[in-house]
Amino acid sequence: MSRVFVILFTLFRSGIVGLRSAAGTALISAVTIGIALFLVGAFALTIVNMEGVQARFSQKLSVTAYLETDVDDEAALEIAERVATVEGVEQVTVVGRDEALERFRGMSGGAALLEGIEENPLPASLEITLVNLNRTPQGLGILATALDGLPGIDEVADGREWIDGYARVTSLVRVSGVAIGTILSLATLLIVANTIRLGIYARENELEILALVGASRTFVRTPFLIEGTLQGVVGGIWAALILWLAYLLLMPQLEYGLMFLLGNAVPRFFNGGEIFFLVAAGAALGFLGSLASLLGWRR
Amino acid sequence: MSRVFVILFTLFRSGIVGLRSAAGTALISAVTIGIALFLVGAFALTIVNMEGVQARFSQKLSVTAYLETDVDDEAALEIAERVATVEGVEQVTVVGRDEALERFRGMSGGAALLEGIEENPLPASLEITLVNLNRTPQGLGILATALDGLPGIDEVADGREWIDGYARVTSLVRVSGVAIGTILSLATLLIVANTIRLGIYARENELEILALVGASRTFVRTPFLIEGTLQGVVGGIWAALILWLAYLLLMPQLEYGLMFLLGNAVPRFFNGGEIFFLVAAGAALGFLGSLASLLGWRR
Amino acid sequence: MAAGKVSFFERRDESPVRMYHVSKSYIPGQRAIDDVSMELAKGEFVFLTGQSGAGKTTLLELLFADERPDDGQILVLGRNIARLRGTGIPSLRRRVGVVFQDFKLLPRRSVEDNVRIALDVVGTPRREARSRVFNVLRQVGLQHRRQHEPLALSGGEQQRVAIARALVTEPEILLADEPTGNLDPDLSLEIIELMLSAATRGTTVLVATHDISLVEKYRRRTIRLDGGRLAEDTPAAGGIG
Amino acid sequence: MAAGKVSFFERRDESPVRMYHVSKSYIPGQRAIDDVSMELAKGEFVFLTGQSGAGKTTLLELLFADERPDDGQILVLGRNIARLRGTGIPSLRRRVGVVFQDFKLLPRRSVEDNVRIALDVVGTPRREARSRVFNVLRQVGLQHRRQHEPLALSGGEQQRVAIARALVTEPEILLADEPTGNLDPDLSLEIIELMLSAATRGTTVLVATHDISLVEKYRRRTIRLDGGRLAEDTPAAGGIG
Ligand SMILES: Nc1ncnc2c1ncn2[C@@H]1O[C@H](COP(=O)(O)OP(=O)(O)OP(=O)(O)O)[C@@H](O)[C@H]1O
Ligand SMILES: Nc1ncnc2c1ncn2[C@@H]1O[C@H](COP(=O)(O)OP(=O)(O)OP(=O)(O)O)[C@@H](O)[C@H]1O
Ligand SMILES: [Mg+2]
Ligand SMILES: [Mg+2]
Repeated sequence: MSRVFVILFTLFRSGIVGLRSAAGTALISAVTIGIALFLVGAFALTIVNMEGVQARFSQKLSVTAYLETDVDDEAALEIAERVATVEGVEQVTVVGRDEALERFRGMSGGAALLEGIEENPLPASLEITLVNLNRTPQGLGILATALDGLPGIDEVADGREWIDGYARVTSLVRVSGVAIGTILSLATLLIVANTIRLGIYARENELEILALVGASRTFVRTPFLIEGTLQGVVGGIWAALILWLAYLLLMPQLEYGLMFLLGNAVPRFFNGGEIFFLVAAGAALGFLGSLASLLGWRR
Repeated sequence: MSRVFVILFTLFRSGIVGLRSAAGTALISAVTIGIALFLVGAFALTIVNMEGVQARFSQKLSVTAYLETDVDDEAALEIAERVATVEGVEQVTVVGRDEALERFRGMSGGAALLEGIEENPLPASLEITLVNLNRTPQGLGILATALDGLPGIDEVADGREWIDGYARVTSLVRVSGVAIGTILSLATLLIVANTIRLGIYARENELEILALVGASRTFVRTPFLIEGTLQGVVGGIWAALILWLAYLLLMPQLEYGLMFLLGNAVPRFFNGGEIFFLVAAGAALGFLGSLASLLGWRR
Repeated sequence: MAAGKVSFFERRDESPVRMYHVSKSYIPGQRAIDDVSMELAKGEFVFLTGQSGAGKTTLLELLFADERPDDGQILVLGRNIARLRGTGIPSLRRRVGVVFQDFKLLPRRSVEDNVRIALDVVGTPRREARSRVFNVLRQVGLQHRRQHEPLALSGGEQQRVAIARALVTEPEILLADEPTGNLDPDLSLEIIELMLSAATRGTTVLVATHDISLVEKYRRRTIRLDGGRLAEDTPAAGGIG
Repeated sequence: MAAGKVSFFERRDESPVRMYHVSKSYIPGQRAIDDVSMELAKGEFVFLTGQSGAGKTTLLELLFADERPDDGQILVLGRNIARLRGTGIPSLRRRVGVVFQDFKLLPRRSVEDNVRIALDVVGTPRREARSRVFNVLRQVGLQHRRQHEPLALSGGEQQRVAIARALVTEPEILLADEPTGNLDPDLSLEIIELMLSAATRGTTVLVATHDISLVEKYRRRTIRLDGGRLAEDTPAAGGIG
């Protein structure tokens, strides 16, 4: 038992001593891991904030159903209640005939047009929003068909063009998000593994000497794994720090444009849990990187 | 003379031999440079294609000036010609009263509104686009003020909201483009320098031995510079290849969304010159990376 | 694993080192070791001589499983070298001390750490390790340099660190490859005496050397290799030992 | 630069190696070389002896500007070591052949390349280099191993590659640090003969060694260091050289 403890202690000590003794190499590895994680982190931060844009974008998405001109506001309310039961509908807002007139008056040239008219010629309409799941061209198409059959509904403006655009942008963001994320993570993993392997190349003869004096594979490798993990942790902390600095420095420049895209949503930095995750990712990268390098090592 | 030639030949040969003899290290450096350049390249490709989006976006930007209702089409044309002389105006399109009526009829509820009316109540209007330089909120504000004073003009809809949005998005793209580009390039440079330096650490005693047998600084360093440059070239070619593969694989997934953003503009890959530039950037990175590493080396 | 708990059955009277018709070539057709058979008894002290390139280092490498034989049988501490797998090699090496011809010291660790590493791999408690390291460094005359890194030592000092590392575990077998190649005659004698006293405590010692003055002075059993073949096996002039 | 075109003025009769009251300490207060003065004549062959840690390697390192003296003057081939700057050090080293105690061979280059590197740095044409490398490898008995990497060589073979590299340029000064530490007596003699013949061709040779049988056999001028101080300077028993 005590022997195992002694060996464990020795291994950990070796990891630290190794770090100190190969300070140059270790520092460079840590910096490289930091840079790679910084890139991944910056991307993640963008994605996190993009969610706000998407949410706002999809809130705007609605179908307008124009009712027949002879439907009065009460009848409109009844129809609205029926529409609300249709599957996929989130909310139905009734725009009464008076409100329609008001809105029309606000449009340029509208007031002039209304000059010669006594009675309100505008129909009431329903603004229908969909549950998140159905905010697709297909979902809207289905809804439009369902509405078209209802009595009292004159015309459905399902804004397919708008919807199509939304669907396209969403798919673009999703696909390129996954693609960039995957590529960036893979690149990071490769860069980190390469960096650590180069560090080990520089100390290959140490590994060999240890093996020659009777050290087991575990004894030889554990310090390098510990070292790699520590480098990863340092890299992760680095990355979080630089990211934060970049966030502080760049936000004033970007705020002007972002406020437009994000609407009222305020751009935000990672929270504590996410920072911890970044550092943990660094540790995992460092560990896996050294493991991969050591597995590739021939002894 | 021949002595210099012999030495040059020897140096180049050493570069190649060094590459072969430290194949593992060299390969890893080349792969890392490749990955880093791939990231920069992917970003550059995005920017190149973004230009299409911006161009389309800004074409849509225009000011509408509604003329007074009693101005007929001929008079409108005259006013248009006067407006065209205002500084910053690119083009003026006259929308005649008949056309306005036609457009209005197309709007939902419009037809119903026009039912009881004999005479066309709609005014003619001018659609004014600006030269590129003036497509800013300021530019538009100035134009609006200038137009307001002209006789025959009733109301100017300068779409400030739209313009403001445009300006914000443009500035966001520009600032984040510069920021990401700078960060990515710096990160790449650092990663490459680090990688090459680690490669040199692994062979530090070779440098030392060469110095001890009387090799000059140039003799010791040139092979490493050549090696680094070659690694950079290989990395650049690597990057171009993977980028091209990624482009081929991802385009079908992204096309749907991109077509919406790019309009008629077709997404494109780098042309020959740009690929050459990527490889040249790799070479430069490799060269500078080794130079930086060697300058850091103490002998 | 259960290393330390499980051990190989060894007959007490069996020689710790036995080779039967062993051959080894690095380059096909060129035998570095050619049909060598020999046995070393427990506590025996043996010189291994031969010209440069005769195969001395190769023979030692075969004994601590750094190289594998092409042919023949090698039994070290009862284990068949050719059949060692997994943890077998490290656990054998922990019972064999080796002084390498090129020292093989860890460049960025202190002298002390370099010696202690041999104790670390067997899990010797810290305090015990400390005193054993100090003692062995004193025996090779380097206690005052224990904080330095190998690169700050002279050639002979480095060689003595390598010797200290091999001795500190009090191994069952000690293999020393030209351990006095960088030492002056006085120091060489001291080092040989150290190894002799290890032998009297039961360690089987095999010293590869080209220093005939040493071989002639001690007149121990001497095995001479020539082009990989066992050319001569001269028994000790005095008793066993 | 104009290296090769510009050379330092040297008086023909001046000794190529001169040291005056030279001291050097690595650790403050501990002098590795302590107030050493000496001169070596052109074509002279000198042994440098002393115990392990006496300062032999340090003395040689001072002579080819790998270490700088703390005190005193060192003039090698007419140049003041302490004042060498920039290209001065490499261009001096190209005129001095060194056999390092730890060989310092490039690990991933062939034996041939390792030897040729010394000619490459002076820009010897390819064909001439080839034949000179072949000749010197034959002299040290390694022509058949010229395609191998150092790690595939025995200790003594590696040492001979190091010797070949130092000899191949026919340097004006040859510094050899324990060049026979890994060689058997016969080979040691051959190597010393090689160095002696270089001396008769005008090379000043300084050989650090602890092999008294060699020193006693040749009875050349012998400088003995003790704790960094020059303890003895025994002139050659025969004539000069
Ligand atoms: N890894 C290798 N690959 C190829 N040949 C090798 C290798 N190791 C050793 N040899 C060759 O095998 C022969 C025996 O080498 P070994 O190192 O055993 O000699 P040695 O007796 O120790 O010589 P020395 O006294 O010079 O150290 C030599 O000719 C050597 O060149
Ligand atoms: N870089 C260094 N830092 C500190 N001390 C050193 C350094 N190099 C040498 N020394 C010390 O200086 C003294 C002289 O060393 P040197 O290498 O010159 O001895 P030597 O005569 O060559 O010995 P050997 O025969 O063992 O090779 C030794 O005590 C050594 O430990
Ligand atoms: Mg050997
Ligand atoms: Mg020495």
